[in-house]
Amino acid sequence: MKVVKEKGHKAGDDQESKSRRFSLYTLLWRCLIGILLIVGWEAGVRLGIVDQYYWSSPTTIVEKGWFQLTQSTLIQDLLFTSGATIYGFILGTVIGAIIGLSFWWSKLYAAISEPYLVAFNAIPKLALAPVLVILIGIGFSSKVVLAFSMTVIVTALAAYSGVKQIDPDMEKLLYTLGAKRYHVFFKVVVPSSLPWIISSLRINIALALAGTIVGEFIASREGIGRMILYAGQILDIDLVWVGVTVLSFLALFMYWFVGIIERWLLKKIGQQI
Amino acid sequence: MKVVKEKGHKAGDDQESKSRRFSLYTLLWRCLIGILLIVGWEAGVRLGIVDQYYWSSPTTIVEKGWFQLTQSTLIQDLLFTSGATIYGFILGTVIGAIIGLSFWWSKLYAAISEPYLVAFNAIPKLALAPVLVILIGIGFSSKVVLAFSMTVIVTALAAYSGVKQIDPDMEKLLYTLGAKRYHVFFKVVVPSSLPWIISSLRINIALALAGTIVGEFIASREGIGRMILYAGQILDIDLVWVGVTVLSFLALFMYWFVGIIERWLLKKIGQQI
Amino acid sequence: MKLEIKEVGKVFQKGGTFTEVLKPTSIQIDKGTFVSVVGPSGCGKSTLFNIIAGLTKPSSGDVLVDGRSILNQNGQVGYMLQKDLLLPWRSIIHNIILGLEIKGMNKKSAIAQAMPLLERYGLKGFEHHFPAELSGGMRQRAALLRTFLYDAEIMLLDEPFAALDAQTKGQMQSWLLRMWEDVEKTIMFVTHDIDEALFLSDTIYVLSARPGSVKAVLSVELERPRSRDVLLTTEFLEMKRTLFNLLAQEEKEEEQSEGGERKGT
Amino acid sequence: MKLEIKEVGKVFQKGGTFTEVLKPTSIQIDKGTFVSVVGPSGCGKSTLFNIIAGLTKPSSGDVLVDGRSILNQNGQVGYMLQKDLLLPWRSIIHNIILGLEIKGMNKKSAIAQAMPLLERYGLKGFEHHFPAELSGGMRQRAALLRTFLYDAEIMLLDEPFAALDAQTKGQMQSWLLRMWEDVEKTIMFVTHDIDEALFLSDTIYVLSARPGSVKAVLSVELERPRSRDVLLTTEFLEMKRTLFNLLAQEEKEEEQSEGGERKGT
Amino acid sequence: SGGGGDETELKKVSIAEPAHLTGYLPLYIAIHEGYFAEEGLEVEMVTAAGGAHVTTLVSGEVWGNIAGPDSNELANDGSSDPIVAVANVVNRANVYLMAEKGEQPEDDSEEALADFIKGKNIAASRYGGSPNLLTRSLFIDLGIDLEEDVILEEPADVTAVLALVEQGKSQIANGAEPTITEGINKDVWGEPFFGFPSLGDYPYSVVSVKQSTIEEDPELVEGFVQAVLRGLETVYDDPELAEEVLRKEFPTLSDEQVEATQNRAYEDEHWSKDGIITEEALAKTMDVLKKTGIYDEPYSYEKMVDMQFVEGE
Ligand SMILES: Nc1ncnc2c1ncn2[C@@H]1O[C@H](COP(=O)(O)OP(=O)(O)OP(=O)(O)O)[C@@H](O)[C@H]1O
Ligand SMILES: Nc1ncnc2c1ncn2[C@@H]1O[C@H](COP(=O)(O)OP(=O)(O)OP(=O)(O)O)[C@@H](O)[C@H]1O
Ligand SMILES: [Mg+2]
Ligand SMILES: [Mg+2]
Repeated sequence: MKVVKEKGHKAGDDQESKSRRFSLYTLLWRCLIGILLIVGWEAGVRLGIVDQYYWSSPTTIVEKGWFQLTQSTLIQDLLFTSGATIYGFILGTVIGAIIGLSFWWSKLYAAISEPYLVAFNAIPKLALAPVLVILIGIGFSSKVVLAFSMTVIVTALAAYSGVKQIDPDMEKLLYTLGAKRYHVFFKVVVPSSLPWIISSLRINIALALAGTIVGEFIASREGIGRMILYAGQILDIDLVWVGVTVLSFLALFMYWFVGIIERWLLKKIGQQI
Repeated sequence: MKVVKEKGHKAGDDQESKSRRFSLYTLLWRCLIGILLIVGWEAGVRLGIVDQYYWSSPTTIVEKGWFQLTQSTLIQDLLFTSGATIYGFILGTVIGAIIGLSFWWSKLYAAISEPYLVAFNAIPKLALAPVLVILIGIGFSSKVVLAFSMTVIVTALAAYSGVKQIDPDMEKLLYTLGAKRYHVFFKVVVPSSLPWIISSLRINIALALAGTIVGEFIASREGIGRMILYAGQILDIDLVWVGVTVLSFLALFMYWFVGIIERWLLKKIGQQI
Repeated sequence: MKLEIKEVGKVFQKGGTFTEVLKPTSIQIDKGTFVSVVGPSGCGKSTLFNIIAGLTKPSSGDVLVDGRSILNQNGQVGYMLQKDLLLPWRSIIHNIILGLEIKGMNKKSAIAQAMPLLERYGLKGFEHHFPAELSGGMRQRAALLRTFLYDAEIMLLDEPFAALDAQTKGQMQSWLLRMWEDVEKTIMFVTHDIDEALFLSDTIYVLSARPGSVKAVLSVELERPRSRDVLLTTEFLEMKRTLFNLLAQEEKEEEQSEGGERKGT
Repeated sequence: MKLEIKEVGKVFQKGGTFTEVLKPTSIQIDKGTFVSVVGPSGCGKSTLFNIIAGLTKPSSGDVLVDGRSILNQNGQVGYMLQKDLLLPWRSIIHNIILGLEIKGMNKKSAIAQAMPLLERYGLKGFEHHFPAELSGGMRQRAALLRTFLYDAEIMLLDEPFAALDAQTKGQMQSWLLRMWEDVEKTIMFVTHDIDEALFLSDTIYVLSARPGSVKAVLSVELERPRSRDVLLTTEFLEMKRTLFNLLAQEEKEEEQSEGGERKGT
Repeated sequence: SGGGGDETELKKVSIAEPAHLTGYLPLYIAIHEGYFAEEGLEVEMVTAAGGAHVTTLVSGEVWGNIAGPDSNELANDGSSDPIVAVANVVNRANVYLMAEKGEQPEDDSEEALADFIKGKNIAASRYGGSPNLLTRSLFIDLGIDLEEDVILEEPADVTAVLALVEQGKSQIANGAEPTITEGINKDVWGEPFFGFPSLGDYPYSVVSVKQSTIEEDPELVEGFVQAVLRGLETVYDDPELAEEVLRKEFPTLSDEQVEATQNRAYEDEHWSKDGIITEEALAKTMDVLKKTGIYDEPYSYEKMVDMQFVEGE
């Protein structure tokens, strides 16, 4: 709830240009560390400190990746996986937020549902493969459903935490202005839970990806998950690394995108709602 | 930061006995819904609405579960899985909280690390099985490490969100009292991030379980994960359900326990720190 | 009788300890009168207002408006809380029109209605700032303006001018009186400022120290409309002395009662 | 010279707009004197205090204590902020001893040292309550007590008594003077209450409307120790009138300057 | 044969495979060479793990699968519409046992084998999978107590097997190509000291459809089986073409891996020559289930296998 405030302060203390410099600086460091990691990895392999067979090496991965990209179905796989992930991510986040916020309406309903949500989330999806196939099939939508089911609960619980932290005096204030419950909901509960919901977005990236990959492990015709599974089957660990790398980049891309959404949303609540 | 406040208000508005009544009521409803679900399930199977083959049935599960319990290694498996899960959960939560809180010390360091954390979390652990075997072995500790690696990032990100929401005026106040940064850290940053950290506990239950199960998939001699994998392989779907049920109960148990920890922690910050 | 507070009392419970904050208290307020409530800090003034506004359940008693109970009903009276409670994610102008928005007015016309008033409250030029960027006084004024725009027949104002500088305070008081005379609102007002209470009110209720109860009722027989010169009249000084003594006495009793309470705790 | 404020000015930037809040301002304060700062709301009083306390970087100027710059250094002065800022997760007593704790005192002896003072501040019996359960005045008093226990040579008090009732306020003022005379502290005090400024201070700085600058310096030549009777002397009334006029003038100018600023925004 | 021409619309069918394996080469050949298309079928392979290759068929998500007849039978228990094997593809138990470099049993006798295995840690691949069950059943035959005499590591991932031995956690591993060659190249283990192909005819991977499909659409099944049979034929008749298809389906396999895989397959005659599943061969499979305690019910060859399309030529 303090986000906007902080932002205001910063702007006020004329750190605006400073913060722009800061973010450039950050970017530089991020890249630098990334490059260092990669160089270290490559060097480690070349010097024989780590086993090339298991660890592959950045150059091998790039080579293999290029081969997959040009000669094989990498792009198609990537589109499939990222499509399902993003779909599931969006669905899970939106519906999770709705569920979490809906808990504000009834404490009883919230208290009853919460443990069921957690228990549901604890079920190992991969282990349920034979049943899940029946339930959600093997197509694109089954991947979406799994990505959704991974993210929805995290978001719901985060939103619910946000709901629990609302300043009751703020609610009181609205009632003094003749507000109905839905007013309080839209004008206080939603904006002041938003930072909590946003805080779940980052983790949801990883979870949505995990959901899609598990879905592809269970049954698939395409996707990075299937590629990894296949690579493992034929002991092509380089290809496994290609898959892992591509997934990491997908995660980083989504991370970057979530950052933009986050800033946009915070600006939005900063404006009015 | 408002948790204690709310609590105070409640106590003040003499709702203490009310809240006790409320929690009893909640428990009742929770059980009722659980029972309804189970009865509905059994009825559905008996009436042939759902396929017994895939969905098993509560009575079959209990029978099979009893068999596993008395004639087989269910208890041993459960101890193995729950041990690794709880271990990993505790480690992941504590270290994750430390990491997340440490981000308060340097914005640059935080901004650099964050995307790497997310990317790291997005890597499908099962795909890297051979590397993980080399890296962390196949024993009990490898399960702990996986459960740890699933939970640590969620907690770190949650704690970091908490850190970002701290009222800068509170920090200012401490500085006026001659505080060093470590004072601000322990007296403001830690207690006001605590609700955020706590909010990640619930989701960590599911993630720690998932980590352990994946660890058991990779290589294991015992554990519920191995039992489920085996059951899926030989299409003993009843046994899969036994495993799923046991895991759900484990999750619910941990959920209940986390609730106790939560209340204890909030009371703790309510007292002093 | 516009507003009737009937034997309203409140006991708070903390752990096993019960604290009586407000003894059963009765107050009657006629339509269009201006009533102030003064009393030592912690004597339950805000609690009483919370009860009238339907935010807190009283332990006993009833609150009637035009003979109809409004107990536990929201939005029946305009209420400016002691805390400013501006929503931190809304700019000042959007905070101010909150009440209008809730009434269903569209944003544009709400803003159009509020904008001309900003100057009067010294908020001109700050409409797009966020609460955290304003000084304490400005925040309080924004909250006051929000309450006024809500435009209820009865208004409860809990120390609205406490954070203002002397000059602005005086202006706001005069302005409040003009506004009130124009529109015939019924106002209940909490203040710690004796001058303020006397200058504004028809009737002043003096509450005793916690647990609060009506210790004295003072009728202020000054002519209306009042100008600030009235503050220098002997009549005014006489009343000021009376009120001051009443409160001083309370203060002493409070100390005793606090001592007594301590033993109980 | 204990505290020297040298040409301290502050410009805030919001988006592309720059707002000058404080013009370069100089103030000199001798050891053991009591200095008040008065001025219209929003003229930068709190901002000035923040700069002295090292919480805000000034746009220009320097702050010296005993000739040594304390710019951007924390903990050099005791500072009671205008917001109470009690930590919501700590009980009142634990909030109060925060400064002592930070100084390294163990909790037990800190509590032992604080306990006897609770009564003086009207907080007795509330030591184990949480801030949210206290009335506004009590919260302010707890914050004040926290500042006093910190026991710095220079103290900045930003409207410490604004939320108190008249009676308590008077008592606290007298008590503050006694305390100050005993221990020879140097105090800077912000208030909107003219009586208060005059009763307490050796020197009063009157700031102009935003952007603030020292508009006048008033020496209060009343004898010390002062009793509350002084408020009724003609000498006092004379000064009160002077101060009032100075502020009234400021108020008008503020309106003009606000108009001007509006065009700029 | 009962297929339609190129002009008519091809019927799309999905076949579930538990993993993308070189053993299914005849099927891939039939796809690549258009044998299915000639029968009016467009076949698509779906990789479905963890038992889902069977349940997808049961639920009707896919039209057929390629799997061990044993795993199908496990799903058939109590089913009104059982899965029926219609042609054999891999007719040898394609699993081998390798030991740490430099170790091997003293001689070929069973006693020596048992002595060699006892006391070792074995990377026995996925718990409940065919290689795992074959290994377990062999050990039981050899009189080795699975609880007392050996430690079984059972990773879900084949690559983990190699890592386990290389790490020194396990001394013996089971596996097939290309794992075997990889291990040899990495100097982790030597040539297999035991091969399950020595069991002889053994329906290791068969193509199956549901009973109802056979009843409702026998021509389609017939066409499918004929194409599979042509695939089997081509594997043996035209090894070069087979290798070409193998490279297309597994583009990242190295030349060495392709060679090793093909050599071992031809040497041990992995693939069925005629698609027939005999009663004796099926009995071996079911015996493994029984010995390992997974399935002890009586089974019926007639219900599990329908050879009419293979034999009807
Ligand atoms: N929720 C609560 N739980 C327990 N005690 C409370 C609660 N709310 C208020 N109190 C207590 O009730 C008493 C009266 O509080 P109230 O805020 O009504 O005082 P007040 O007269 O408005 O004081 P002030 O003039 O300082 O604003 C105080 O002692 C306070 O501690
Ligand atoms: N962080 C900030 N960013 C932008 N403007 C700010 C910031 N902090 C304060 N201001 C502006 O600076 C001006 C002075 O504020 P300050 O709080 O110093 O006033 P003040 O004299 O203490 O007023 P009051 O008497 O009402 O407390 C105000 O106009 C305020 O809006
Ligand atoms: Mg109050
Ligand atoms: Mg101020």
